[in-house]
Amino acid sequence: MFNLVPLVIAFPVAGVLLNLAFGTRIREPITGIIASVISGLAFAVSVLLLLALISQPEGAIVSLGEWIQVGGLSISWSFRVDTLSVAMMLVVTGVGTLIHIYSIGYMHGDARFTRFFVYLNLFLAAMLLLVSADNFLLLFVGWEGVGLCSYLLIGFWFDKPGGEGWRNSSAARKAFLANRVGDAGLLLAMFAMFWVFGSLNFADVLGQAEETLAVGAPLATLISLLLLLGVTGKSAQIPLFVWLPDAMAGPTPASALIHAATMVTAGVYLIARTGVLFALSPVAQGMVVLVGTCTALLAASIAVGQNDIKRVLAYSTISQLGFMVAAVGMGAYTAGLFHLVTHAFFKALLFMAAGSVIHGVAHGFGHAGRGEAFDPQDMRVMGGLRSKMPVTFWTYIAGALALAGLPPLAGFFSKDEILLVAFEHYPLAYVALTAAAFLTAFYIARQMLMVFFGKGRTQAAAHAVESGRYMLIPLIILAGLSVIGGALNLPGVHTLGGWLEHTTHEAEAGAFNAGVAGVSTALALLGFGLAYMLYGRRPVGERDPLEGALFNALRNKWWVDELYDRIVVRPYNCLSRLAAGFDRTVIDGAGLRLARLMIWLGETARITQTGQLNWNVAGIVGGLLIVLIIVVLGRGA
Amino acid sequence: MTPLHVAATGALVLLGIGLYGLLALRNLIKVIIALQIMVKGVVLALVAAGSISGQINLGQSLAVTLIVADTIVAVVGLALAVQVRRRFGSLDVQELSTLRG
Amino acid sequence: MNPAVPVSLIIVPLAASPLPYLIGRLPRRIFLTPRWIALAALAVVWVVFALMMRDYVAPVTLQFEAVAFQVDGLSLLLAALALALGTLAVIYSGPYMAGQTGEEKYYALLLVLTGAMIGLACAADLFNLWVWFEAMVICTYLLVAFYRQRPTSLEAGVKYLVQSAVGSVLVVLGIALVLAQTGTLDLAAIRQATGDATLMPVAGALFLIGFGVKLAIVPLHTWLPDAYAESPSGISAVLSGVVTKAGLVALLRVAAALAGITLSWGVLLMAFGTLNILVGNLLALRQTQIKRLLAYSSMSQIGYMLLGLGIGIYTGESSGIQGGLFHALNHGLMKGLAFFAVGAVLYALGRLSGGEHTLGIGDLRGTARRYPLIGLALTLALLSLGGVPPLAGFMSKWQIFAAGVGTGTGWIDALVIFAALNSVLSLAYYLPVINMLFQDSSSTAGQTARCLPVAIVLPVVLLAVAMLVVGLWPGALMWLTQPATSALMAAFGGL
Amino acid sequence: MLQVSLLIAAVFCAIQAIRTPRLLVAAIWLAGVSALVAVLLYLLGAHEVAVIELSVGAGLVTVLFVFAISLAGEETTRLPAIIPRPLAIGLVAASILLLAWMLAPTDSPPAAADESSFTVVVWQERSADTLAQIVLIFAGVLGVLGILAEERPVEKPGVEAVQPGDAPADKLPEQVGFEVESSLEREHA
Repeated sequence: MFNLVPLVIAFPVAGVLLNLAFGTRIREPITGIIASVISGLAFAVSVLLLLALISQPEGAIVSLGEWIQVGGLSISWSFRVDTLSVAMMLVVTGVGTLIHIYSIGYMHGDARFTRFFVYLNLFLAAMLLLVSADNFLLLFVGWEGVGLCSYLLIGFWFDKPGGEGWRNSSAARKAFLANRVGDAGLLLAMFAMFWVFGSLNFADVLGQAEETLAVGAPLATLISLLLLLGVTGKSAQIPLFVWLPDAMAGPTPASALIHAATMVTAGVYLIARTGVLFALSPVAQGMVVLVGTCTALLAASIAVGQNDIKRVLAYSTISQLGFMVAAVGMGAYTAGLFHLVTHAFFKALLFMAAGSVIHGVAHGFGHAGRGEAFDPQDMRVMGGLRSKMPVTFWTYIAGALALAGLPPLAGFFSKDEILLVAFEHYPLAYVALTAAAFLTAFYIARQMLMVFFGKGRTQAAAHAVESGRYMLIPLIILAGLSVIGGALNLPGVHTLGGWLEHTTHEAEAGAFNAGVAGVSTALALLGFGLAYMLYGRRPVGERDPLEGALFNALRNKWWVDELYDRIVVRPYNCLSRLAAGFDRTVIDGAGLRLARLMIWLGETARITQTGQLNWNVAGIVGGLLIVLIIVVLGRGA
Repeated sequence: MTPLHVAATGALVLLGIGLYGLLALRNLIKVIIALQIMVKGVVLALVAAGSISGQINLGQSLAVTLIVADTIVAVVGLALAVQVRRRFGSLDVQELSTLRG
Repeated sequence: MNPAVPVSLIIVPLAASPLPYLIGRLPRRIFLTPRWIALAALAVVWVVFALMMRDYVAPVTLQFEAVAFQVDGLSLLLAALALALGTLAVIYSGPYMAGQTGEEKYYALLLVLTGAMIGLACAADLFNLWVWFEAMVICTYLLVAFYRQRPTSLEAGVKYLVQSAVGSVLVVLGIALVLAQTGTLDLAAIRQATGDATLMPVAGALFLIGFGVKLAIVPLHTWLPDAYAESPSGISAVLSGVVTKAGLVALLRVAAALAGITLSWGVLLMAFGTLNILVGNLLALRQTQIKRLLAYSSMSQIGYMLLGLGIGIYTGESSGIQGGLFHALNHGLMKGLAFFAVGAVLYALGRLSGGEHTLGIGDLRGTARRYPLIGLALTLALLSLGGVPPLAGFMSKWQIFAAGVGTGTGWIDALVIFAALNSVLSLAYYLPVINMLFQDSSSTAGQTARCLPVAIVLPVVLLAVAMLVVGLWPGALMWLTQPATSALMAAFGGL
Repeated sequence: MLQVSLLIAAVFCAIQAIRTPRLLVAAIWLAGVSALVAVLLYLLGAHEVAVIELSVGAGLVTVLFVFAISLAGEETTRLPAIIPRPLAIGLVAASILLLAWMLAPTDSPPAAADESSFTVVVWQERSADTLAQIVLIFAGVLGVLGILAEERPVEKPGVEAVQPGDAPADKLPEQVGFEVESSLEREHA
């Protein structure tokens, strides 16, 4: 049964090839249906693996043969089936399939309909390779593959008119560059691991780690921190998170699949997978918790000030990823992965519902006759959509309440577990995360009120229509999952915890604490109430009720991008330039200081290429002289 | 000074003069002349080496091959020089520095 | 093995080389064109090569009077590369060079070049090695300056000729020193002879500089960008893909012969390799002409080969050597592919007969739209050169880095990290090109574009597929790298 | 002693060949170097190679130089060197002196008598070199023919692609250079 695991990857690859080969000949919905069926098949295989694992929970390693065999390095095409990887596979293929179906409706009429599904299938293949790999190199291939797909999908509408296409492709570049900084960290971590352990197989590295390295060994810290750098890139954590909000330039299903449900959680998966290494380094663990907590709080506060429906969700995603990263940093792998799963449900739901809203409003705009410049993603043009788009509204409510963490929805249980662990071990983190939870409730309530309640503020909103069934059916399914998803790991039962125990080495899980749960629920309700007072009781005009210095700060994302500029401008030293090399100018490709230095060096080097025959020969004579001097010195030694 | 010492010294001195010529001369044909001077030095060196190792005929054989090969190089070089003169109107290597950077 | 097989491997292309020339000089109206003759000759060579691979078990030494030839893994590797790129270049040049004056000389010289490189690969006599080397270099003089009516071509040819000639003179001086010291020219015998410790290192230095000119090690590299950018694209591919490797093989042969008694080659190769990586990358960073950019990128790729070989020789471990040789093969594939693909764009634009160097990166705008296959192939080649997994270039670089980290020596680790960072840096000049390829609006390529003939597309597709296969299954080239590694290990044996 | 004076004469000729501004004169000084080297070779016992050096080096090559100079045109102006003279002299002198210094300690043993015959060595023992030489000559001849070939009148119009920067051969050289540069600039822009 375990031998089926290569099929999980083979199916999406086959889908890519099928649609590449025949995509130009067959008509629009067919390619989408092929891709969705393929994704469903991968899900079916994952379910089979799940069934097999129930009877044999220790899992297996399936090897297809040697890949690279040279010197001390031996890498094989081998896949790991264990509770952790299968849990990830189920999420990726399950949510993925729903998003595929949704996309058939969403991408209807797009000139590159088939290409979109090719990218989606390619992404599935890469993501499944990432989670099922049994060695770091294979994982890295998947890691790069999802990055590439993300790049392609963010810039999918690179040809939109009026400068928007340019913005889309520069957002794609920004994401690509930020990810490569993170990838460099992962790559260096792999070198370090190979250097220390002489292998890149999970079994060798993770199995030997405790024997080879002592707790607190500098090497363990180095490797863990390099891994963390990789995580901050892929999972959009401080300091590399700036790419994710811009990534919303891509089509909404891609945002839901890649930038909310699956790819961005790869970092969480990586930490959970290499938990042994992090456990050896208290410093690195502390850093992970710090990064996760700060990201959670910072991003939640920024989300409060955004007016773009997708950007709110993007910052919300960053914030929720911060929760997960903080959780796995504390060693609470079950809590982190539990939140990963529930978040995949409700955030994919929210994104797709938001897509439905955008679709409906854009449609309404078409009906209302063209006016001046109009942004169908701006929440200020919406309002009163509750009656226009009832299904979208109700599913949205389910997702929003789950995100806010109201019992008994999925988000309540998973977030509560994280808060509980923090409460017991990291009091400061607990306070920060609870504050973030409060802000979460506030901004999602603000969004709901601005979008669905009150009266339509524009003609477009007034004429909005409900989306078609391809889009609504996945929404309903995901809404159901968001409501009942908490059942996966109910307090006292711990189904998921018992399941993952076979793979991860869990920190002691505390009992359900009514106090912690009560406080967070109360705060969530408080957030809702506050939002209702500010946005619910009177029509939202041009001016936001929160207008003021603080709100200005939030709207400008705490000037993070500007802050990066400042830090970089100060020529403290090369190190600070390297560390802060992600300022927006850098990432927009214009002026990384390092790049400037390189360009300057490049120009300088070009001077040496005089094109002068005499100088060229002088180079030869100079080279001869240098080597002769080396010989003379070598003889003396 | 034995004849061999003379030959070895001659080889190095001719090599040096040729190299200097390559660095200092700007006329393409004179550059090729400088190359030829270097070759003369190396011919001397080869024969001297054969002589030292007691195989003067081996040295001669190599020297003949060297002379032929470098005559060919000189001829190709001269042909290039003639074309350069036709296309650039000059033999100055300074003119031949449009490709740079 | 039947001695006739390796002999005919060298003799067939050389003996057949006058045929294209003579046929081409005949008055027209003849069915056989020079190109088909050359292809037929190469087909025969392929058969001979296949026969040889079938029978090859262990290195064979053949003695022709005083001059020895040796067929070992390293010879096979270079011969395979020379044959593969030579054949593809002949196929490719059909439409590319059509109607050029001197076409018949072009094909004749390509045949001679292939034969001379196979001869060089098999030479086991120091002086004979040099003669083949010189024959190879003389073939390329005309090929580089083929567009003799273009001043820039001539300029590139002149620089190439003078610098090559200086290098070759230094090599002969080194040969004279070795002869004086050991009294023999046989590479194996030189290894046996324990010589004076002063003369041999000097000879080694002269060889390093002499062959280093062809290998384009810094600071002897100055001819390279001009020659690669100015020659016809098929020749650029052969020059960059094989001729540099021939220089590398020649250097490795003599270095192995002097291994026991001279300077530490490993450290020297590593040092020059690192220098090449850096300088090549820096020079490539600000290039606006695509062929020149590729030329500089060759310099940095040569650096990786030298680094890998240096690590292997320094530590006496096979993994570094294998990585370096693997990278040499991969570079042949990748750079051949890149030059062929760029040439295809040139063909489409009608910028032939010397317009080669005028192709700016901006001219590639939107190429992938009009020619998806060419665009994809060039993208693959560039990504592979930049070391993006899972492409071929990543695999060999990975082997080199892994070998370096495996030594556990601090300063080698530092070199490896430096090289790895440079690999990331190199993307800074590859990615803009790729970006340009996939731009929406198209440059003149889109407007004046003509259809690409099969003969131009075929080599591109073949190389792209080969590169993908190697990337996904690096073991695919093991049959070449493994014997070559053991041959080199045996040659450097005493370390 | 004879050898020393011959060597000094050869070096003098070489320096003159480098120094003289006139190409023809330089070629003749080169012939002088060649002849003197031939005599030195003869005195070393290399009779055959001396003859070949005299006929090829002093004879054939000189003829070729004269031929090339008559085609390319004599040039008499002394062009100032591009590389600063002290740097050039320093580089070369340092390299050559280092070489000499490292080679100096070698005691040359008395030349042993060589029993072999030149013809046997060339035509039998090193026949592989001789064969390779034929290849080399063939390649060289093709090269010279190729480089010097005159443009064939275009037989089929349209076969040869025309490109903007391609200047007709009869244009003034300055203009050619200018055109190339300006087309490069266009690319940069």
